[in-house]
Amino acid sequence: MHSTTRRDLGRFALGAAVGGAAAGAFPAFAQSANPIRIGFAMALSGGLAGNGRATLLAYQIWAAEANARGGVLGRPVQLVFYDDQTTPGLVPGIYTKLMDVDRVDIVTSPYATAMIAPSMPVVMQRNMCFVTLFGAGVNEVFKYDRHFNMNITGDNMKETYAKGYFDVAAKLPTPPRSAAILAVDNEFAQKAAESARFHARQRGLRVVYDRSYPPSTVDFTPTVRAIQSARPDVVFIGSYPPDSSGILRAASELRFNPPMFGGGMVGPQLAAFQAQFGPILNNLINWDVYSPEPTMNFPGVADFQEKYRTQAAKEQTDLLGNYIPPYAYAQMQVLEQSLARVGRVDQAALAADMHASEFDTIVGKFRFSASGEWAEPRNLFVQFQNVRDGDLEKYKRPGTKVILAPENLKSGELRAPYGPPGA
Amino acid sequence: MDPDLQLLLNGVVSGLLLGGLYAFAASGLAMSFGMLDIVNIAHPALMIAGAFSVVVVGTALGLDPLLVAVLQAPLFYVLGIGIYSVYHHFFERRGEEALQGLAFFFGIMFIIEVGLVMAFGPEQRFLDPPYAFVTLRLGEIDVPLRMLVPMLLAAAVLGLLLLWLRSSFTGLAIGAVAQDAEALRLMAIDPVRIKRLAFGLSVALAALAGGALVVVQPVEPTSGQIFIGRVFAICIMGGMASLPGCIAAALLFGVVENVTATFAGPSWSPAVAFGWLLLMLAVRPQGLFGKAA
Amino acid sequence: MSTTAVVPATLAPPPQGAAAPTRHLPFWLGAAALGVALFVALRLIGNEYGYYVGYFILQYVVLSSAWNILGGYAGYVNFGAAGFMATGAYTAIVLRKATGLDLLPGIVAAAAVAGLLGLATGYLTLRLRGVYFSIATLCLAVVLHTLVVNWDYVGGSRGAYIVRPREVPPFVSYGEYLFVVMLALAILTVGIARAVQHSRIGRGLQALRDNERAAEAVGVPTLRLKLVAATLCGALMGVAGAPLPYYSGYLNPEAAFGLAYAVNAIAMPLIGGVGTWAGPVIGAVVLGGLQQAATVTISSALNLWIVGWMLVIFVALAPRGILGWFQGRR
Amino acid sequence: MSEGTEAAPVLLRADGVGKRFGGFVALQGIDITLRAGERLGLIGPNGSGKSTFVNCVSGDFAQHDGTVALAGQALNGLKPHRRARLGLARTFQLPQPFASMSVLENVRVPLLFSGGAAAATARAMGCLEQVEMAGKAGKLPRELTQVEQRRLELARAIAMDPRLLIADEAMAGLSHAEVDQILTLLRRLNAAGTAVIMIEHIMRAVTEFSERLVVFVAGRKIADGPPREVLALPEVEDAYLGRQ
Repeated sequence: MHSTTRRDLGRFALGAAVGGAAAGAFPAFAQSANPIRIGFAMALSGGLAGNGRATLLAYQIWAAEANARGGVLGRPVQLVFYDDQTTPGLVPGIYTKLMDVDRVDIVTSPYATAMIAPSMPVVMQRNMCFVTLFGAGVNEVFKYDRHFNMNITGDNMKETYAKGYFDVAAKLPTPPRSAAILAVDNEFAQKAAESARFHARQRGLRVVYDRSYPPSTVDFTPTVRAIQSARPDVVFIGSYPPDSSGILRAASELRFNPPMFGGGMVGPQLAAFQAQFGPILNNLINWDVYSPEPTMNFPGVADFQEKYRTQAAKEQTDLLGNYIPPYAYAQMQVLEQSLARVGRVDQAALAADMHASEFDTIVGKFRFSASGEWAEPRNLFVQFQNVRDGDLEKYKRPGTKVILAPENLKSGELRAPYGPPGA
Repeated sequence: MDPDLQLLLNGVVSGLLLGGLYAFAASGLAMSFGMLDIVNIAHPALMIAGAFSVVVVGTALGLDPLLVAVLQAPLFYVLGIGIYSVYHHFFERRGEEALQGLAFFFGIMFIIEVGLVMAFGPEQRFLDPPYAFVTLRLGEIDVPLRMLVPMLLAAAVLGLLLLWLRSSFTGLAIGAVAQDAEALRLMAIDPVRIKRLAFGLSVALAALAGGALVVVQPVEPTSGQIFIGRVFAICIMGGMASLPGCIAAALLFGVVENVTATFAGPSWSPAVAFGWLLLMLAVRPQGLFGKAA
Repeated sequence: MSTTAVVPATLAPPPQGAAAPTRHLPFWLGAAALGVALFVALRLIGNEYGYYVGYFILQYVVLSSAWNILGGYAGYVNFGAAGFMATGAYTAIVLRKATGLDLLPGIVAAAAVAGLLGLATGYLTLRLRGVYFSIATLCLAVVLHTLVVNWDYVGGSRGAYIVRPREVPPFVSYGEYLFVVMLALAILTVGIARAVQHSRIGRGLQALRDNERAAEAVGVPTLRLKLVAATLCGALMGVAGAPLPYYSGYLNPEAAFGLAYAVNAIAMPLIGGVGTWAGPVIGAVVLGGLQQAATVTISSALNLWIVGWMLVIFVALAPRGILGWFQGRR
Repeated sequence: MSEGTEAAPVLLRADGVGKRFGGFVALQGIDITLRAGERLGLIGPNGSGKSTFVNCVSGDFAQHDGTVALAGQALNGLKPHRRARLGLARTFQLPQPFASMSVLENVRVPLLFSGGAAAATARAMGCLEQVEMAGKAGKLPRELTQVEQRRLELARAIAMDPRLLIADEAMAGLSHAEVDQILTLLRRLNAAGTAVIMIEHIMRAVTEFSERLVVFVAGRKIADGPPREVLALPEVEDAYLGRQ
């Protein structure tokens, strides 16, 4: 045992010294002439690994397709990536390595704000064009003009994020008069709650409960009961997966059936969650980014999801791929389309092109704003309908996650109150 | 009923139920840490390992999680004996338990956590028995079976344990080993054997608590981190070597946490609970129920 | 590259004889020369990545040396390294937001605040058995985390951004600047740890680690020594954390209170060898280098798994750490 | 030596010292006066409160009833290390060396903290020579025999240049010859001016050594006087020697 450790140790030290040897995805291409190397850190372990692994799978599907088409700009595509372990402290080092040692042609972001932010200073230092995935307002501080974010939240999260939810609330049979807001202590949920607060106030709803909770909360019963006793008409919750399940459980146990329940919960978008909760999800109205409704059947998305689903089980990622994966794929399409237009790897020209052009991807057509966010935000609010069990097949078809907002993608009608039918 | 009173009452009841889970989780620690003086910080991680094993086995065989937890407890008992043997061989015997022994358990904790991530991925796992979705309603008070059933198991296990500790020869010897290992030697009992047995039991308790946790909520490989501070806090508040003290402290802890969450908002409940512990360490280190030194 | 460069150099100072008088000047000169050599080497290599790897490892040199003052010398295990480090990091952020003062004053303030925190924690719990102190530090990290999360001024759970300058004049890049700052801090910390070890304080801490009651009985003011050690330990951990927000440009409570810091602060001294100043340095270089290497080679959770196994195997089979191999049995 | 003690000033004065653990009274109303340079034997059955008394005097118990003063200075509330520096040294029933330090280092510790850290090594060697341990200076405590560990304890106490040494069963478990060796060391120390309180079960040693004997039974002092007179008292024989 002992000697093994020492030998390993030597090997790793050697690994560090050689350094340049990349943990690349496609060793086959590593040999071929002058590939376009796309580098990124991704959460393959740690708290964000669920979405991180799904993202990586989407990238790999894109890279395989691109290479089958003969590559980008006639060069094969190679992904160079490292696991950031969901540890922000590792991110600056990884990006310096990508740019200075591996000398990748393009860098893209790790998954989500907390990991993107520490990569920004390093990327800015080298003036690289940077397409990020699901950041939340990172560029508000850095104001980097070569930053582009693949996220439907757009520029002004405060005013746009929860708008759809409250638009739907306005259509309740009895107009709502009060709202409750509960959000986990993290940046995305807090921004969501801020938006909910803004819209509640704007529409003259009385906010009867407004609190945060720490991610380590074990029992949500007292919290949900406190909300229940405040008798709100509309409940807006910003939560993350482990807590989302605790909150839904508590609400179901306490038979809490307000006219509208949901908001910005992260978790109900994911397959494992849908399998576990089954009918408890009925009539939940929740923020989402994609639903296989006819209104969102963009060209290519069905093909992509089919490919994704055949590989998902093997890769231990989300089985359905309804959340991040289409956007991760589209993120790569953005790069591909921009590279095709510019015709060479030129960071300044790429950034200029991204500012100027419209992109047509498997998640639809969009443009970037001056700050690099989606110019037109597209926060979906979907309602779970007709859920009888935890079987996942129905989530591949229309009619289960019905889109209520925005108006142009609407695919069904609001059902109220929250809770299982007949409760 | 006055709505505030109703909230308070429900907060207390749900706090007691939560406290029951804490008591289950902390009782094993009260044995290892309190009675045997083994600072097993891997205890919550072992509990999560037990929980994962319950999920895997229970899903594969279609069995109730609590049943699986009880059935697999002997395996964890054996695991505990193994861990103690290593600990004793390398640390206790050498008199290096303070620093190196602590680091050993720290490493074990880490190995279990990361091992679970590698084996099962970082996502949460669940195994819901049918009763997990049923709630009893007693007047104005809600009692979800999801919380109640594991607590009944906890009460049964802890009751038996307490009875055994107080009446059987070996149980009394475990109580004595904390006080005076020399006395045991005079009674011709090998303290190491007693400690090995007691540590095995503490790990089995951890795994049983893990089974209870599966019913209460989905588990992730890192779920143990939520419990580590709490179980140690409870152990200290309970006066270390006292199982009844530990149970009482756990119930109190659950109530304080949930009543704080109800009235002051959930974001303050950990700070209130742990601030309480810090204060306690400062003014009454022998614990709420411990005897004055 | 830097990883391989550092190892032999840190082993260079000869182990001190039991009662030989301590010579400080050669150490400081040697450390300064090593620092300059590292800097020049990295400048010649001219690769920004070297600075980041260097920073990563050096922050752990500071953190584990600080931990060792109380944990290694006195035997009081601090589980709250991340809490102290975060205190330093957030002090730097507050100072920046409130007064616009930059990194260097931030480091001084971080040392002061984290030192006071160490003193306060020590005052509350160091009268008790060591394990109470350990658990108090565990809880302290939770309480601090909650406070930061609820404190809007530093961004609460949303985190705080620090937009750092692209470069600081004499240095080629901000990465190099941060590296040099951390290098200086590491030399300073190791020097302090070494001075403490060879001083009367160090000897008193060792005595109370061996036997607290006997130490008191022969006139060692144990509580005061522990408080000095806890203050110093807290202050230096704060110092390790102060540059963190500048390093990543953004800091949220999750990152600042990361488990990796708490784990490494304990694992590195234990693997290197507790109780001497060189142990944590060796542990930090080996384990930090290993982790950085694993990040870009194995690149999976396996990386952390190895740390856990190394810790367990080392404490079991080599209780005196790597340093123990070189010193032989004494 | 007894001729000097009559005139010698009071060194230790214990007034009404008592200690309770919860409801259990371990020690009650102890008055003891000790003059500089005196040799006092403290005897009593197991659990009679001897060690409790030592711990009250040494400061290991922060709180107790009554007052303790050393050379006129009140000790109550002072931590053990403060009392140590005032000249109060003790040894332990079980030797308590600093396990990770060499014998020499063990003896250097008190010197480092008693003001004069200068030349601590040379002075520590001096102390070791006094207990005939100079040859073992580089050893670790675990490499010593039991009597050597006892000597080390004494050397560490001597290093503090004490006015009063409390030897708490410093000869337990030693052979006849070894007991004599330790007694010689204690006499030598006493001759140099250090008062000694000897707590001992080995009656031969304690009667041979002491000028005065104090007897504790069940937490109370029942006798105090010259050894021969004290041992002749019926209540002492009764309680201590266990006449049926």
